[in-house]
Amino acid sequence: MTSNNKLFALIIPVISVFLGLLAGAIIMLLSGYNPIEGYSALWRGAFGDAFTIGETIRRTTPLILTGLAVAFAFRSGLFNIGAEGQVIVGWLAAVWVGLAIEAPMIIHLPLAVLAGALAGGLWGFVPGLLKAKLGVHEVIITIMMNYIALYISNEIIRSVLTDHATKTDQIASSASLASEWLQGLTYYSRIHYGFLIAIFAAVIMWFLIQRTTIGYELKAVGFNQHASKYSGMNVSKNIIISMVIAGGFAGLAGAMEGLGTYGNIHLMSGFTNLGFDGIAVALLGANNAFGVVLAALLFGVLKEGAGEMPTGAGVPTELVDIIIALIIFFVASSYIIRWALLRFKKEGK
Amino acid sequence: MIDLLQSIIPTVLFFSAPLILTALGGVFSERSGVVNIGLEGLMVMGAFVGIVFTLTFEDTLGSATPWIAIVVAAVIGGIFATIHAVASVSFNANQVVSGVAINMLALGVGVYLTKQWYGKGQTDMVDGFFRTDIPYLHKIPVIGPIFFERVYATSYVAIILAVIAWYVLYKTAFGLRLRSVGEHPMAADTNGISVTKIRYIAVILSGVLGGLGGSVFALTIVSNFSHSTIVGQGFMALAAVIFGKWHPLGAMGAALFFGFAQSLSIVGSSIPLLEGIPQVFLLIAPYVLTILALAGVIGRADAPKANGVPYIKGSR
Amino acid sequence: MDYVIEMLNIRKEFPGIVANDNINIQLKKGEIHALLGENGAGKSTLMNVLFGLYQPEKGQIRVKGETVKITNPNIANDLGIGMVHQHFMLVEPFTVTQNIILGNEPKTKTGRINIKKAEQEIQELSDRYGLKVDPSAKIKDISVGMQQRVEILKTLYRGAEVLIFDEPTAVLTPQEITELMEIMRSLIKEGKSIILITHKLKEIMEVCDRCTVIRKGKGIGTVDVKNTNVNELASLMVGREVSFETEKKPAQPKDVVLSVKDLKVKDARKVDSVKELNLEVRAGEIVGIAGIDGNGQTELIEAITGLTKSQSGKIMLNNKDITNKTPRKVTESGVGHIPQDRHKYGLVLDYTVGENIVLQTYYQKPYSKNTILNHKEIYQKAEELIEQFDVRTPSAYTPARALSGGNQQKAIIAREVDRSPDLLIAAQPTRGLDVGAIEFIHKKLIEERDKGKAVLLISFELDEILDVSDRIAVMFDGKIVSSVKPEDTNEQELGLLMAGSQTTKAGDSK
Amino acid sequence: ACGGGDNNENANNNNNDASGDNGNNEETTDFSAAMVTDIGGVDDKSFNQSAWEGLKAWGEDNGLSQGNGFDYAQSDAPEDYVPNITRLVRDNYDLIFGIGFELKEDIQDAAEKNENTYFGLVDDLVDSPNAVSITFKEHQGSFLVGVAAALKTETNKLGFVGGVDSPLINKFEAGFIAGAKSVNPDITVNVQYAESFGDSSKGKMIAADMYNNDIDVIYHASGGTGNGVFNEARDLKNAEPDRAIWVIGVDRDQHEEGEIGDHNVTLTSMVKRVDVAVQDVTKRAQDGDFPGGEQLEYGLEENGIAVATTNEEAMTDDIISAVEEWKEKILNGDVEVPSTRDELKAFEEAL
Ligand SMILES: Nc1ncnc2c1ncn2[C@@H]1O[C@H](COP(=O)(O)OP(=O)(O)OP(=O)(O)O)[C@@H](O)[C@H]1O
Ligand SMILES: Nc1ncnc2c1ncn2[C@@H]1O[C@H](COP(=O)(O)OP(=O)(O)OP(=O)(O)O)[C@@H](O)[C@H]1O
Ligand SMILES: [Mg+2]
Ligand SMILES: [Mg+2]
Repeated sequence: MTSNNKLFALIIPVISVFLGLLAGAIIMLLSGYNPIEGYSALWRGAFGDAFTIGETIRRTTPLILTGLAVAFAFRSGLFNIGAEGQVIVGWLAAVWVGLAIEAPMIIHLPLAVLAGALAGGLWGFVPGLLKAKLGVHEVIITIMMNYIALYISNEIIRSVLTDHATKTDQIASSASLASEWLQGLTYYSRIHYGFLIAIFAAVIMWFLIQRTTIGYELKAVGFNQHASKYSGMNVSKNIIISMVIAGGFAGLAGAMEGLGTYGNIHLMSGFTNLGFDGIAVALLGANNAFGVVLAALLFGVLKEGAGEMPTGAGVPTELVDIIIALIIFFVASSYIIRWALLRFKKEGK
Repeated sequence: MIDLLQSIIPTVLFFSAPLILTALGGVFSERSGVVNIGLEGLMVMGAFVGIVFTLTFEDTLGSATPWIAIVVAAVIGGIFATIHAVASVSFNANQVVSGVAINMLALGVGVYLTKQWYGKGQTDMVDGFFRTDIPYLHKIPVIGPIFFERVYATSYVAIILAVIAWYVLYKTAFGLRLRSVGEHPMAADTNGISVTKIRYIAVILSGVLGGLGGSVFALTIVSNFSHSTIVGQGFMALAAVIFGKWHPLGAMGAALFFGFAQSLSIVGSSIPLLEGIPQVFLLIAPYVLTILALAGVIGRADAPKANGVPYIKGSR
Repeated sequence: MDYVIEMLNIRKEFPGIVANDNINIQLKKGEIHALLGENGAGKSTLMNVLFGLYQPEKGQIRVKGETVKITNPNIANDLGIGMVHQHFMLVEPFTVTQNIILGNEPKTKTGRINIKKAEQEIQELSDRYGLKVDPSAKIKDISVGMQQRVEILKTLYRGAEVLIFDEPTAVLTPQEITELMEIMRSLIKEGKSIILITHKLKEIMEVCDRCTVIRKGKGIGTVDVKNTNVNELASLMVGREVSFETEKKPAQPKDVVLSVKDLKVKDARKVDSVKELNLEVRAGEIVGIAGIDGNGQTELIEAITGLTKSQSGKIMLNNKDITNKTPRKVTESGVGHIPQDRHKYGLVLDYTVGENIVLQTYYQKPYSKNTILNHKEIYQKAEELIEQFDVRTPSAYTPARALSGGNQQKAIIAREVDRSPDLLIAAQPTRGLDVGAIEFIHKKLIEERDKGKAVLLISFELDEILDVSDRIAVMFDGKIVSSVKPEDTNEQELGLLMAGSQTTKAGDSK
Repeated sequence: ACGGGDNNENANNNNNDASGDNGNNEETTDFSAAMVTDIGGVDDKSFNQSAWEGLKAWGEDNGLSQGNGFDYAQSDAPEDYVPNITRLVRDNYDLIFGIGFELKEDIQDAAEKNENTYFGLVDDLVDSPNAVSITFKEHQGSFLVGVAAALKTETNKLGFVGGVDSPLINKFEAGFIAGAKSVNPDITVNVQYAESFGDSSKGKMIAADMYNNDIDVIYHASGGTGNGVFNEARDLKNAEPDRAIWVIGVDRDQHEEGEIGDHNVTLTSMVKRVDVAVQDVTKRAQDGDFPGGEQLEYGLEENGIAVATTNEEAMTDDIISAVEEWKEKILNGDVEVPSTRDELKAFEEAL
């Protein structure tokens, strides 16, 4: 039974992705495009050369973190739709520190990254607190917090960080994650050291959840609050901690954008979608740190590769969104695939 | 004061109507135990269909077009929602993932087809709905001018549907069964109620209402369809569902509250005593107000017990 | 031979186990037929098959001689089969009436539910069978006993001819049990037939005509109740001799461990339910609290263990004040608690047995060192306890959810006893368990006493109270109304004391 | 990584044959140009579209077809800019436009890294010998539509709806207010920003509120948010055809958006001829005199800015002539149109 589960846990996503691509191919055929060309363009767009690989990794980096942000909250039974806003405030804070202070890199960079995490954590704290103390549903608060983050950050960019400009100056190089060396390797892609931070964050989450008493408590609270209370855990505290850590992850994602990809923050006329994609990433990754990394990579590859499909094969990018959506459906429906597999195995015997 | 109301109320009404409709969809779906964050996508579908239909038939069908258009949008929305139903009811998919996929799929399909059919990223403008006076009612002194003069009939369609939804959920056998499925599917099952059937109906209903919401939004506010026609309204509707504690009238109240807050934040800038305030505060006011309302007045809201839990026979 | 129901060679598998391995059971018209077996023997499964919730891999079901396929509860209902489930199938926020009519709602022409009509139909039924219910009350506000009567009404409302009761008495107070027996008899008079699952052999002897025994999924056979006895039934079920009277040496009470003074507690609905209660438990004695459900026992325990705030009064443990301390503080100061509701409080069902074993100690050495868990230690301890308390589970890594209630309970007891607390509170420790498990648990409680621990036992089962306690405190209306020794009292006397000054409130005010 | 070398060749080649044939039509050139849109495709009915039209026009003049000779890459998010630019560089386009100020940094980097490719940035400044900045004097156009509005309004109350409050949009705001006040200093202009270029409902709410406070002309520089403005205006017009309700469009002639029955609420539009600029620059590059390092500012005199007069009955002759007058004043330097809020202050005091 359990060994089966482990096996399935590996096989099923693969099958799902395959089925998704298959469906995508059919759609391409139906709408008169050549799937082979389409997918080879997708491949080129994602892995074609050093540059695209660099960009793919770059695009994956924040998705890992927002994925973790959603997954972590889910582990303690909370639904964090607020990653979007947490990303923005994290981005803002990181850039702010990157601009405001002068310090050697060993201090400046960690400080800026930390600032991002803290800001995100703060943004997670509010819904966490309201949930823990008043039982207000976190979904709705996090949605509201998203908008508040968006407008406040725009205002701060305009009237605090700049004199009414569209974007801030570039952050001090002592706070930058960008790496000449990596960029050199990848024909000036925007790949930056952030991906190490993202991987590290994933390890942290795995460790917290699987190996520490903190994770033990968080999961217990997620599964059964009564039993948690009975066993002497502080349910409210755990809910808040969970949201704060989740927010912290999302804040880091923002810091990646601010300190790595862009090196600044610009007025946003809408959301980044990093947070919303994070929901899909988390759940595709079965809310487990390792799974999240893989799911984020899948997203990064598909989205990065998508760029090549219009120029490379004349396939509109919207079609790629459709394909991604289908893949998600198939992964989500893994139950039926598992069922089919079991069926199949029974026949086999 | 009266004329302040007179300037706010109509705005509230047109802003809230799409949210009310979509939120009602959310209520049906979640009351039956199927989480639906696909509302955004369902609205996109509705907006797309509503606009395309109107564009195609405006000349031939004349002023009836938008009405027919929203009905068609509702139907297509229902059909589109069956994807969510199949995934999350039949395949026991994780309902949140399925919802996310719905959102992506709707946008992809909508924009893709727009490009295929019109060769551009957004459609042309349509006339859509116009404000009218509600017959008889607008003659009522005081109330009349404020509530029934120069309003979109669709706003009242939304409000009436909310009342109907309440009646269905709380007065009819179907409603009782639907809620029982969302609270304790196994109990419903042992009483010979088909959990699957009920959940399908509920999710499809959410598609119908989401389609209505989206098309009403497009035909009363935006007048065309593009990738940025629906941006976050679906999530606001979801917020309204929870704000309203999964109750049709509650959801309506919440949607109206959002509309009121929004419109205040805009009218605010022309209210003398608010003039000094920096715009950012007015911008975030609606969202802060909502949080305060929830923290202060509304408080704890408990979702239907089985919400989000796939029902698999014979497992506890 | 007119059998209303025949289940022949039924086989039902679950991933990993064969829950039913060609079992036969034949129900005569108008009889009460007991179905007896250990926890996890396969009783509920068999009945769920009959009710159409599970599909058997093999076997045949006949109703009045007709072979039928029961693929879902609808068909069962149509065939006149009704089931009162072990875990009630009631929608908590709904009213009694709504729950009963759910699925067969009387309608007005306008499509609206005809509540009036429904309520009077229900009234008729409940008068006819003496099933007292309040049609307009919400399920979450009524006593377990009434909830069960609602379940029965549900089946009758659907015109059931055959009623299945899955462990109906496990959750009832003695008074409610006697009422239930009456109800069953009147049902039989009305020509119904009944299958009764219970672990209480006395009940079988009292009401049943025949008894089918299953062991580990296999049918052992069917016996006529009038020519068998409790011991035979027990050994048939367990497969070995079972001793009933728990032999124990007289207690040597030492100094006071728990002392409760003038305690006042409000219940969830903010009404006083413990009123100026005084109680003492000494080291080396088992104090049994006898009382009808709903007289404040639950609130008393929750107050002692820190799960609810007490309004006033003092709770002292070893002369340390633990009034309104957090559950953790209370646990650390030496209190063990076997909770009444094992699924809600006792276990995190999705955690493994191992993880559940350290539910209160995970943060202490050796299970964790500065917040890092030590799984090796945790699972070592788990295996050790599984061994020592013979918890039947595939492994320490199995989720608690997959264990039988009996074994879930053993896991909890293992955990609480192993911490060797100075005060062990056991609330309904044997509810829903088979005689084997009960015998085992009683032995454990007495062992603890003999180790010089103080034990506080709350139970609605008078014979359990009488067997196990050294001192019985009778609780009525939030107070301890009298304190007696088991040897100088009996069920009748206790019953009267528990009913207070004769004001019989049959537990309907939970 | 990628062949800067053959780029180099290309550049030379086309310089040669450019001197050979003087951009004579129908004969194909092997000079190639492409553009990267900002968010939203080449069909955004706005300057992505306008730019694309310019590029197409150039290509078709030279007998080229999309995909060989000229092409575009669509961006759906800021993070797409770099991959898109790089893709086009790798496909050896000789001239690559970035449409919109959002691409500033990315075009700058690209220009520095590929000095053998020409770059053009629309709406902001880049600094590199192989890159040209193309900006527009939106304030001039806004000034003129401000004039038109001032002459049209009966209430002396005007409205301005901006997308995101930013220097670029402030340019429109300043020019508009200046224009209106130069005609009639008593005119008041209510300025609102939706903080979004895609929030129609907010646009509609703002418009509703403005018209409700008897503002009768609204100038919007807010992309999709403007949909809501037009929607509200059309609805009011539909209810009271005789009431004066006007919208002034932006970027391109938004006449179509204004149609309602046999009326049209679009008074005029501040048209930004990105197509002209793009076509012009491409041509010059093809002819070998790419204005590398320069900062071209397309204004009235370069025909980079225009005022739509599609709505004849609205744009009466005296309005048009007045607009022309002011246009002259701007061209011959009598009027210096403010392009920031500070300049506007100064300008108003000078009035
Ligand atoms: N849904 C299920 N999935 C997997 N295994 C199950 C399921 N239901 C029951 N089982 C297993 O089947 C066996 C029989 O279960 P069953 O419910 O019939 O026991 P029981 O006789 O009712 O026990 P109890 O007296 O505690 O009620 C047990 O080992 C149980 O673990
Ligand atoms: N999904 C499941 N997987 C594995 N075992 C299960 C599952 N559902 C129920 N069981 C087991 O089936 C057996 C019968 O379940 P049942 O409902 O009779 O509970 P129980 O064992 O009687 O415990 P209790 O009486 O305390 O509820 C129990 O062992 C229960 O744990
Ligand atoms: Mg059972
Ligand atoms: Mg049991």
